[in-house]
Amino acid sequence: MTATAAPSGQRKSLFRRPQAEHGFWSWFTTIDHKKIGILYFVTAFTFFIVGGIEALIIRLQLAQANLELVSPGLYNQIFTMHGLTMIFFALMPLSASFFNYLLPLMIGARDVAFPRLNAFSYWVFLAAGIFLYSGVFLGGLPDGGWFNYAPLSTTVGPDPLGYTETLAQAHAVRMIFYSVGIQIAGIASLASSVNFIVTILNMRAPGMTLMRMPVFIWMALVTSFLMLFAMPVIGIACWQLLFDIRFGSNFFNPATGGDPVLWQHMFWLFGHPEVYILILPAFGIVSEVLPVFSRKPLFGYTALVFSGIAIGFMGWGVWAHHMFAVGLGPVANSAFALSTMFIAVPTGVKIFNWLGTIWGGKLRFTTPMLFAIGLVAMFTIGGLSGVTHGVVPSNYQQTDTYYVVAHFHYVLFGGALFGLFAGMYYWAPKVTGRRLDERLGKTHFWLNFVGFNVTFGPMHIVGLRGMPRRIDTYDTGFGWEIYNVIETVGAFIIALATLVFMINVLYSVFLKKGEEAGNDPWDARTVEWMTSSPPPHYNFAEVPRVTARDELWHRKYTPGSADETIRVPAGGSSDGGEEEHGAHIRMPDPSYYPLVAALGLPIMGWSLLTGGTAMIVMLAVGATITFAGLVGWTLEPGFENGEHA
Amino acid sequence: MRPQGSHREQRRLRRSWFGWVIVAGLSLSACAQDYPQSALDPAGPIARQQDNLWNLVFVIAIVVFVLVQGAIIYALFRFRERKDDDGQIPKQVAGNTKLEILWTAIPALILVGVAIPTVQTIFELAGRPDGDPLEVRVVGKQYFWEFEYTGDEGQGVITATELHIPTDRPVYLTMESRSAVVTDTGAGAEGEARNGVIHSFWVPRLAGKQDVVAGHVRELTIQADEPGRYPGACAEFCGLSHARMRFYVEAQEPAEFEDWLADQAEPAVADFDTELAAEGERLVSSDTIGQQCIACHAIDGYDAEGDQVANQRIGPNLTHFASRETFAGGFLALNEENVQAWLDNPQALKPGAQMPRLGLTPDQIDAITAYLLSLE
Amino acid sequence: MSDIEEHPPHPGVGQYVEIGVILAVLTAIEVGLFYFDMARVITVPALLALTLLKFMLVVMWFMHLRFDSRWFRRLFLMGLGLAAGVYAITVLISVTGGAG
Amino acid sequence: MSAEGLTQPESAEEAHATSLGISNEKMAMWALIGSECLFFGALISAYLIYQSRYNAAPEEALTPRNLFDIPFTSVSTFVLLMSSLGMVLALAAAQEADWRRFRTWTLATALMGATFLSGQFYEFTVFAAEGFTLTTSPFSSAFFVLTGFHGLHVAVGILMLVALWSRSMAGAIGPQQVDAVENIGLYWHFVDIVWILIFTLVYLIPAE
Ligand code: HEA
Ligand code: HEA
Ligand code: HEC
Ligand code: CUA
Ligand SMILES: [Cu+2]
Repeated sequence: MTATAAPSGQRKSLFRRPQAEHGFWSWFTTIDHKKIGILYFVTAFTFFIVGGIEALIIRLQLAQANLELVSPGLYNQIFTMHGLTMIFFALMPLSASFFNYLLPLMIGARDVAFPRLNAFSYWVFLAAGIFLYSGVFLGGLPDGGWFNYAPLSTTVGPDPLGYTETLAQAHAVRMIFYSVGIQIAGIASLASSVNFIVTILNMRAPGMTLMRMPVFIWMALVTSFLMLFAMPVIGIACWQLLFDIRFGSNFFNPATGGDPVLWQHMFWLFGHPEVYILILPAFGIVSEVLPVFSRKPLFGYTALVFSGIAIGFMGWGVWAHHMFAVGLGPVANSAFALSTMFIAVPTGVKIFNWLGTIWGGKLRFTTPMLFAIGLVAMFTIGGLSGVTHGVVPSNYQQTDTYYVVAHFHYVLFGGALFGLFAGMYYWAPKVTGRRLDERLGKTHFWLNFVGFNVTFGPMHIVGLRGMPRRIDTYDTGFGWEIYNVIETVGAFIIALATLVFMINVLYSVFLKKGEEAGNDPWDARTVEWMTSSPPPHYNFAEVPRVTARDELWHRKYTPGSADETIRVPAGGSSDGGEEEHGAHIRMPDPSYYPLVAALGLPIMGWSLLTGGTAMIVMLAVGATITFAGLVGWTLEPGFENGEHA
Repeated sequence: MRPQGSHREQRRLRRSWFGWVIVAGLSLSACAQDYPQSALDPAGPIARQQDNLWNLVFVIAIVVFVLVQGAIIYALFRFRERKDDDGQIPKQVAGNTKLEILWTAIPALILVGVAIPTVQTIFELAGRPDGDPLEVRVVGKQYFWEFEYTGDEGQGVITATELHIPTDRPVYLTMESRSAVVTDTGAGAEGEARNGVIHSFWVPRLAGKQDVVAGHVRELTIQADEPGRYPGACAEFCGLSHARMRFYVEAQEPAEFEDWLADQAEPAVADFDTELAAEGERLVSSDTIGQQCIACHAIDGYDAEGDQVANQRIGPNLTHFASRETFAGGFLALNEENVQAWLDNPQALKPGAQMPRLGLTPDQIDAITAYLLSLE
Repeated sequence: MSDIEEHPPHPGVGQYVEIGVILAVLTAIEVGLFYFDMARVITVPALLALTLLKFMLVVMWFMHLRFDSRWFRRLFLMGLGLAAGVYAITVLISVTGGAG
Repeated sequence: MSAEGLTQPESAEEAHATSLGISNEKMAMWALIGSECLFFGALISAYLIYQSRYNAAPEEALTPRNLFDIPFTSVSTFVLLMSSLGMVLALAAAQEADWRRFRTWTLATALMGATFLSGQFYEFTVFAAEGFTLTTSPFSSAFFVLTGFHGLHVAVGILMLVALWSRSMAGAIGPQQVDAVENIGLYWHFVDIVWILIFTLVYLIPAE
């Protein structure tokens, strides 16, 4: 699809080209990166709520010893789906929504390099989510944990003799939802990663050299590379899994000579880069927010950029730290212990440079700033527990306990999600034209901060005191009850906080009670604040010429006498006038085809649930739909002819 | 679950200054709690070695934590925009190479300090221990642990869920995993267990985890200083009853242990005090019900096909069933009521248990229970 | 902007055919090595070396990597290098069975 | 022609040159190829790990040695290699705007690809007849999935070549087509170099 370019000749596409730029239906055909970004956000946030509700059920079940709110079988599905949902359908697409919306704006471009591919990514991601959750109606959700170790996930299953209801039959079906669902999601990520890489490298505004790019863009670039290289790994692993469960191959089946450890290698080879895929966008956001509200440039820009790149590379050499207890032997364990520990160095560089950024500044404690500082503080805790995991002999005690659960929620929630919330408050004015309410925002932050620590703090202790993870219940007598009940209370505080956030969005944006933002509500530093809020379809009437890092700041302020910095008289920044200037700019037309092409994928997935002719027919139908979508797409010109105003 | 464990833990914690951090900051209940499965309370040299490293890295983590959080909090107060702000833009500092090199180098040095003992300990803990370890083969099955005392000393004793070991002597475990695999590719004879899912053997107070992976033989050494009952758990998610796959290590004085082992090596008793138990024995040795039990369970003296080694069966060895305190993965106390309920419907007690509901009549259940409870 | 670079023109038809012939010959040698009865310590490295050579020829000339932007080289080498590195380690750990 | 693709129909910024002066599509293709390295690397490493696990007694085992028909595979390898030559010749023709010659070579390339695929199909049926299928052993699983995915890539390549050919028949000739040929060519060569590796690692080296 990337290669067969549309002809320049005068031709119409096969069907009437969708033209709507507004209204309900426009969302289905849009290829505007901003609208796609909003689609990503809404969908991902919905999945976050779903994953959160699953978490609440987990917490209720574990609130006391020996509770039986849900059956073990259901519990296993819930925690598996909680992990999968949060990682693949909440956090990754939330980052994607930021990339989508902001990349072009922050590098001074009018859109991403491949707008239709972008829409395709979104629809494929949505299709993956729908496919995975369709298991609710079609035989059950995956129940092998998010890393789905073989042979529990393949030939053996949780109930090999099938004494508990019909679980043995359903097992293969659940695993089809896992393997195909993740693969479809992987296609979406792969497509966006290619798109973002090309956009960042190739679509920058004049003067926006690589070393002038905002750190957020750098982190988006590193993240995209990680996705580009990590997705095929999990893709192959999932294919092998699928062949094992559906077609009797022997990749991970020890009974026929396969090696279950290979699955673990493949999963974590993907899995560890994946966790940096989740955190680096948040690191990028923080690197934008802190300078603005400290009124200082980023401390050590170059170090921040290169430490991000270093983390990206080193992240490929640590995967076996998830497998220390598997028994890879002392040599492998030592090597991976070393690489794991030393990844703390570039991460520390980031933390310290952020400290350097706020040091000596004038800090304004707006909600985005609170969340950004929250990330720095909370991620450090999670990072430090990560380093303790790396101490292999001690890891033998920690692994698969709640201590690990504490670690990864500190980095995922206290790190990635805090960063994303900072970004939501920070860029909401740009996206919606209105600031989110500060009072509600601060309530959200503090509830979240407290609830988060109350939920996940005690997990450190209860884990070290012997509570394994992934247990649907536990007995009295281990001394775990008190911690668990506290954690459950904390989870509900987080839920309350999340509700406050949703109310805030409702109140400020939909009820239009939020303060009107104007172009540059925060006195910010980067070029996305030069255009109107929300930006016009074409982003910039006149693409900005970039002469410096923090371009906008330099347009607003110049060094004065001595150590002073003074404001440039008004007019220096390009304010207003976008609409009139830009009226002549024509953006590529909307298209049905990305949606059509995406539609075929889940149909092919569902076919695997059937067998024989039905399977072949469904496969063919799905493939035809996708193929038709792709053909229509390649034949369709970027612009409909004759209407080129 | 003796309280002495936690006292020792607290005493040990108080000895070190950072212990206060845990006691004050982390331990949220004031009264002496009971943590029999705590990894912070080692009861043998292996666990202690691991704990020593934890203490080292924990102190470092706390120090870094305090420094970073301290710096953040200081900066938040010191550099906040004040009410009476003069509107001046703060000094625009874009970096400081010296500082940046410093905070790259210092963490790296600290980590070298952690890495050296880490690697040392990894190699020390690997492999067969020196001296004359007791050898036990451990088999993880869905959802219980089976233990076979191998070698001359072990006399072929097989038991489940409760691992007896002598104190002050390393116990070298070789571990594998088996499940009841009934697919056309995986199965052996009916009732035979092979190539199971991954489990993880973990007795926190004696040693860290070792995963047990089908197709591989894994090894682990545990050792206890003092007699006691140390709870353990399967720590790798293994299916429906992963939460109910627990076990105990029963450390005994060496002499006591020898006695226990000798008892276990005897075949099951054949004379019963009660008529009911004798009736149970008839049922279990019968061709109808009995064949079923024996297909999955070994009871010395009643071998069905004869060629299956006991630990290749799906179910636990029942020869000395009644000598255990718990059964079915250690979460059921061994008493009449529980055994009866188990025989009636295993899944009701333990979802996913690989023992079928056999449709026994209440009378049969009573009899078999009486028999099983006589198997001391 | 220094980001934009100049690169030499792509090779022409003659050169393409030359490379094609070389590739064919190298393949013939490979197959010959297979039949030639020699110690594996010789044939295996020889086969690997020939394969690498063919690989490079196609990548450098047919895919123009030698003549094209360094960004293409970076993209490709990053993927190739990562793949070689991580999979070599995975294979090594797996075939030694973690016994080490 | 301007190979550096100053016009990208997909790109919103039609009038501007790209920041690096290289075409978006070509960069995307190279990124994809980088990604594919990890894709095939995973398959190849699974093969290397499992290549000697046959699930049978040594005398009866279906091994590389008694299965593979080296002369046959050598021929299809040769055909695929030559298709790469066909591809560059097609590109050269397109760059010289000789669209007739372009069509000839494109079709030839596609045909050589198809020959290779038929050879693979034939090989698979022979194997199946000998009782060597996906389920036989880890070796067989790894073999079929590796070569199967490679074959799938060849098939996709053929589809794209045929599309190029028929579009050109329909009169789509111009600088954009040259770009498309170049990018599809990159893909085609990549699939070829993967086979260069497979041929050695799978077919030639295991012989003992
Ligand atoms: C956002 C995602 C994210 C991030 C960023 C990290 C970051 C790190 N992780 Fe984490 N990790 C996960 C997500 C993440 N992790 C998840 C999801 C799992 C569990 C998966 C599962 O089992 O389900 C996991 C599990 C996991 C394990 C396996 C545990 C087990 O199951 O046994 C290990 C082991 O080494 C580990 C280590 C690390 C390390 C060393 C870092 C480092 O990158 C952290 C570096 C940061 C710092 C150290 C703090 C800042 C540094 C300084 C202030 C400098 C000074 C510091 C020192 C001198 C120490 N992680
Ligand atoms: C980004 C990732 C992410 C996030 C944000 C979270 C968020 C949370 N997680 Fe999650 N978690 C994982 C990733 C994440 N988790 C992963 C990867 C695993 C491992 C899975 C595995 O082992 O396979 C895991 C496992 C895991 C476990 C261990 C389960 C087990 O091992 O048995 C627990 C237990 O407490 C838990 C709890 C929570 C809680 C309480 C939250 C809370 O923070 C959630 C807060 C959110 C909400 C509460 C939503 C708000 C809801 C509302 C406002 C509802 C109102 C609205 C309507 C009614 C419409 N998580
Ligand atoms: C198909 C296999 C199968 C059959 C038949 C079977 N069992 Fe079991 N049995 C098991 C398994 C598996 C377990 C372990 C379950 C667990 O702990 O998860 C078990 C556990 C037990 C236990 C508890 C043992 C312990 O120490 O944990 C007893 C007692 C028992 N079975 C008795 C019987 C009797 C009596 C019969 C016949 C009347 C019987 N079983 C038939 C498979 C079987
Ligand atoms: Cu066995 Cu968990
Ligand atoms: Cu990791």
